[in-house]
Amino acid sequence: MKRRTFLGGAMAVAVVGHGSSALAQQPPIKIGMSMPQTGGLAGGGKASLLGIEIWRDDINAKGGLLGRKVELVVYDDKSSASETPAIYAKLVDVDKVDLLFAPYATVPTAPIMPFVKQRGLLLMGNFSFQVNSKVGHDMWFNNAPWGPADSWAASFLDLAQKAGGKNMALLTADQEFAQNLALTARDVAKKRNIPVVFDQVYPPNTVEFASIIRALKAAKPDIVYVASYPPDSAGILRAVNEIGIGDDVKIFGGGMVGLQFAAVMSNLGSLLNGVVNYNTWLPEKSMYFDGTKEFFDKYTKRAIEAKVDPLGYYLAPFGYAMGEMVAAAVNSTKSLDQKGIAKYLRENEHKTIVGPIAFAADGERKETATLQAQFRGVKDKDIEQFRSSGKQVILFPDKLKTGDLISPFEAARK
Amino acid sequence: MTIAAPDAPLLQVGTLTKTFGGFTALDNISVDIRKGERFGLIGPNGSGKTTLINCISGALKPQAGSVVFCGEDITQLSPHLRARRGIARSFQIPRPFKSMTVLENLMVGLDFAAAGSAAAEEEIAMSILTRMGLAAKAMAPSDTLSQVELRKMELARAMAVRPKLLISDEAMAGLSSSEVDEVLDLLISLGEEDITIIMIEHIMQAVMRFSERVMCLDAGKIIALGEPAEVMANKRVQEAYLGT
Amino acid sequence: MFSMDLLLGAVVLGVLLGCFYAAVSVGLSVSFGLLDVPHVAHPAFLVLASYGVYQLNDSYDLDPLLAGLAITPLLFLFGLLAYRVYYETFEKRGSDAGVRGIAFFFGIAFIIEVLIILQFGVDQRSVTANYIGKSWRFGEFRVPIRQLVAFAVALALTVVLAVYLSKTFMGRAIRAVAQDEEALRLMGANPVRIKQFAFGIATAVLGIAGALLIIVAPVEPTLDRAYIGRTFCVVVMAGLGSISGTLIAAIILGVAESIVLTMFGASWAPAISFAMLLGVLAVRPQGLLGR
Amino acid sequence: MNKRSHSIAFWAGVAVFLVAVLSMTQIVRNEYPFFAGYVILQFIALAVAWTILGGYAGYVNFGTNAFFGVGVYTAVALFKATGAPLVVQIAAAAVVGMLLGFGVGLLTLRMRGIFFSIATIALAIIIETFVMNWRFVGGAAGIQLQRPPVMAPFDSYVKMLFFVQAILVVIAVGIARYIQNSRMGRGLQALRDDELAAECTGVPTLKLKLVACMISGALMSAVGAPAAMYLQYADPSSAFNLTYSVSALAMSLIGGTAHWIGPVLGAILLGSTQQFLAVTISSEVNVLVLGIMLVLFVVGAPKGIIGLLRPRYRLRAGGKQ
Repeated sequence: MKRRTFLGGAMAVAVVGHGSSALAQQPPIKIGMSMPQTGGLAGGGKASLLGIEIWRDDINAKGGLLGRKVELVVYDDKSSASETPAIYAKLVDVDKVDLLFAPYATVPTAPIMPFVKQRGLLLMGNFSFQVNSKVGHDMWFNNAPWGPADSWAASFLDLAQKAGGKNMALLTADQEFAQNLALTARDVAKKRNIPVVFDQVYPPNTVEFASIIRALKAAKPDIVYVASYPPDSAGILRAVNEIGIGDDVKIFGGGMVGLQFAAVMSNLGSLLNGVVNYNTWLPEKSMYFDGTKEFFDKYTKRAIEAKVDPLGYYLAPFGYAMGEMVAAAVNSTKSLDQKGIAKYLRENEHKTIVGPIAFAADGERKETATLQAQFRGVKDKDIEQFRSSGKQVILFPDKLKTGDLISPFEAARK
Repeated sequence: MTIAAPDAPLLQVGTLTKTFGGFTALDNISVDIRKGERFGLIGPNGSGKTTLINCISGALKPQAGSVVFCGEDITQLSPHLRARRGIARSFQIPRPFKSMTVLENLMVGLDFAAAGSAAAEEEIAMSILTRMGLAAKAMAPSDTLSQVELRKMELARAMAVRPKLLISDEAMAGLSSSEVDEVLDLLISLGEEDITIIMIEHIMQAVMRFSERVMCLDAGKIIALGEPAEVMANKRVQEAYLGT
Repeated sequence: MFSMDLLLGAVVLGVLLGCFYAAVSVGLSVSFGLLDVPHVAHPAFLVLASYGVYQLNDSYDLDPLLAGLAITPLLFLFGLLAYRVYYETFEKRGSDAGVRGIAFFFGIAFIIEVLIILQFGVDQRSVTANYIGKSWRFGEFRVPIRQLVAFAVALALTVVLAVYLSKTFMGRAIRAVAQDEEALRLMGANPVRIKQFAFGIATAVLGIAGALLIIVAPVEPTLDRAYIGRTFCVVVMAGLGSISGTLIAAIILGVAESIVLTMFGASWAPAISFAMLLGVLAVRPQGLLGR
Repeated sequence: MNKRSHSIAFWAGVAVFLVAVLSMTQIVRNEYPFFAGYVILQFIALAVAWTILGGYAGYVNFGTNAFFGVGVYTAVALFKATGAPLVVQIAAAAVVGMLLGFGVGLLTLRMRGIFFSIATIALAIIIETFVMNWRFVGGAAGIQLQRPPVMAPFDSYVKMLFFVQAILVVIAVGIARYIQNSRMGRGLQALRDDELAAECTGVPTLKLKLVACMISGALMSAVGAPAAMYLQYADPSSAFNLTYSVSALAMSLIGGTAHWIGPVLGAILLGSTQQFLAVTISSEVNVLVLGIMLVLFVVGAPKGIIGLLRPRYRLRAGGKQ
């Protein structure tokens, strides 16, 4: 790999050689990534990309990085794993980008992990789940707040056990992310001796959940852990509302993807009440850090034009934070040397608009910052209500907590 | 394959019955056809003529009865196996292989039913075409042919199977009277080469001129079988066919 | 985990679901089953209709079913146009209509998908109506009202279409054209006009079907891909062109899916329904009520 | 003699192609052309394989994704269980694909073409469901794979895969060409034009269709097998992506189905257009382009690119019924 050292050398020369601050005179710093803009992950991908673009505009307004303008090179990966290897090869070998961001989600990211490891490249992860656990790349840093693999299920089951939950029902989508969640949930339940009385995996494109919910109800669980995807999340909540889930249930939710998106939330409206679900950022007072509010002011304006999620809580600020971390690393190492950046990222705690971030050895967060929050007092057909605090009360983690769990589930729904 | 006795019939149709749903298209048909015979098959529309030859060529499987060809029971064989044994046919509405040239149409039969060396096959195909008066059209795409050319090509393609038995299903329908004579002459000349021919036809003069024997079907039953003049004189035939 | 009560519930919910499947398939039963058009864009038309319903419901607060009815004439015209294009480019020219027709409709389906994305974005959409989200109780047993609505409307739609095809003059002409185009031509009728009209009808019923689709669950632009298999499965299992067969096949599919979802491993549900289709194709290729 | 000189030209072309591919892997340092080229070669092989049944015989296989995915997962399962080398993975995938083709063909090829098409849709869904429930290969969660070390003379695995895929293209094209020029090709063409007439002219239609289906299936699965090592990851929704079905069909029809060169041209055109668009426009417009190209070609150029190039076909397409 002679060419790599050559490339590195060229970059070092470019960086050291000129201290001039005139943006236009130096070639821009290129950050490359693929992003799902069509297919199943497109909704999330577009919102995430907007967050990253806002960061780019902010940093360029402040004079760029190392006095150079920041430019994004973005390609559509169609939400598919089979597109990303060629895209990242092009980014690295043809576009010669200086830094790499990962696409949103696990599936498109998985095939490029071995590639970046082999090439010794830094990759900033974007909401994938445990994608580095088998690859073990030491220059990978995930922007998502997941933390250790089992913390997700653990936090939900903590809340459940405190509320008196004794046995668990598990309803999961037969898709990658949900199945990973289900695996850890089964493990944690086993460790804590919580019997799993119902464990169903439903296929993608299931139209009607009434039958499944009836079966679940018949198992009389008091903890219901659901790991679902956007179209199904809505179907499940509707069926729960119609069929009922029983008075025994202390806590319902956990890993439902989709309840973070404005369109889904406003569709479901009051059906959301009582559900305890994971989230990444919420407009609660504990969640505002330096620059958070300014970010959302900009996002809200630009989201309309870009036809993306009008709220943008779930992904967009983390895309911005990813940029912030890289900027901090580049500025303090005064170089684009990827090893140096990785070292800096691993050894420091980073201030971002989503709070301080510190990484463990595997590139995931040292401790989880995945929120578990309960929907309360949600009305039908109103997106704007979700901008005010109190609609999703944070129950976990303790540092960010803004309220206590209302249990049982049926009581919380009123 | 058993070798039939010299004077045994080439084709023996025995008590053949074919129904579609509740409708009986062929009702207990039995007939023997001699080797080298020119056999006319007549009957009004819907009388079961085409069904009968579909059962003989294998396009349809009868509910009951048997078809014996050269002493071999072929009732359960698929059409291509019958073609290889020497049964060839043309279709009421021509069914050329549209994406092929005329020559290629013939090559299909030569390739599959009467395999030989490639070079020889082409010669054979050309000689058949010459005979049918289609040599000039050998390289023409088959979907550019006129109606009479199509009819001739169907017969040529059937000949390429090197048949012992040739079934012609209304090969003269829609042709002008001079064209009818042209095709009829072809058929008669084929008959002189020891090829047994069953001809379905509506044009009576053609049937009379061509056939050694004529069979008349009506509503799935044989109502007359014998010398052409004899059958034409039959009262039931006149009633059913020439019709009141 | 087996219980009679659960099984019974699964059957009831399955019948309701099955009627919904019938409603989304019945148009295809006409266009593909009777007219022999390889209409793989049928589900894309369906999703398009759902977005039409969404638009009316969102901007004018129109009840989704009324909205579905309101866009029916528009869809009818769209169907006439679509068939005319298909006829001029494929059927009239004859050969190879099957293979290229499929590709043509695939192309149309993609174009529709993208147009929906450009207009509405990639987020899922749903409608509001006072019967969505509530349920009827029969003792312990609860049935979602939207399912009952879908059931009733779907049943009505199927019955009306079946009656139309068997009792009215035009309906009989449509059936006749499916069986023997030549005979119809001899009778002085123009088979192309009749087929075009029939295709219009097949597209028009998508107004109601699209309304049901978005009533039962939220829609997103690429949802049509999930319905290609289901709708063709129903139509083939039914026996091509049989409307009553469509209803029966759809109910069988719905009940099978519902029972598998309730009683066995839910993740096997799609395999079960499509294995049933393969089974039908193997033993009774003309379909359950095939002609 | 003419035929022989054609053959010589063909095999000379193949040799030049393979030498070019091999020397490219030795000379070109930049890896991107190999990543992108692999994808294009994969689609060429897939489209040619599809054409053997879909083009020559006119039986539309919607289940290209089923065969492709079966190839991927045969490779994954074999690699995980025994660490078998790539060649063995590909061979095993071909065998499994062939058996699958035999099964589905036997079940539905007696019926009209559209039933076969629908059966292949069903097949794709059934197999995908099966893989999703098969924990050994990761189930729905997918599986990450570690490539074994690369073999000489290649200095990177992707270059080797590029070469392997080029060989698969040659095999697919070689088989397609052989069939086209053989008795079998003529028989398939006859049955595509008129199945009953073909039968009555002595063509064993069912047997030919079955053989075509098996060959086509074996090739598709073989083409899928290296994808596991290319991605170093497999998940059911990517492996059984409907895109493979639609692309194979679209490429074949856009290129023209009467000659093996058709799908090759179609795949090169559509595949490189897609690769190009993926890194230029890069949005839903990609899908729109595929849709519009498909519609334009089937409407405006019924015989595909080769129809536009060869007047004989153009003349006939416009001809009377």
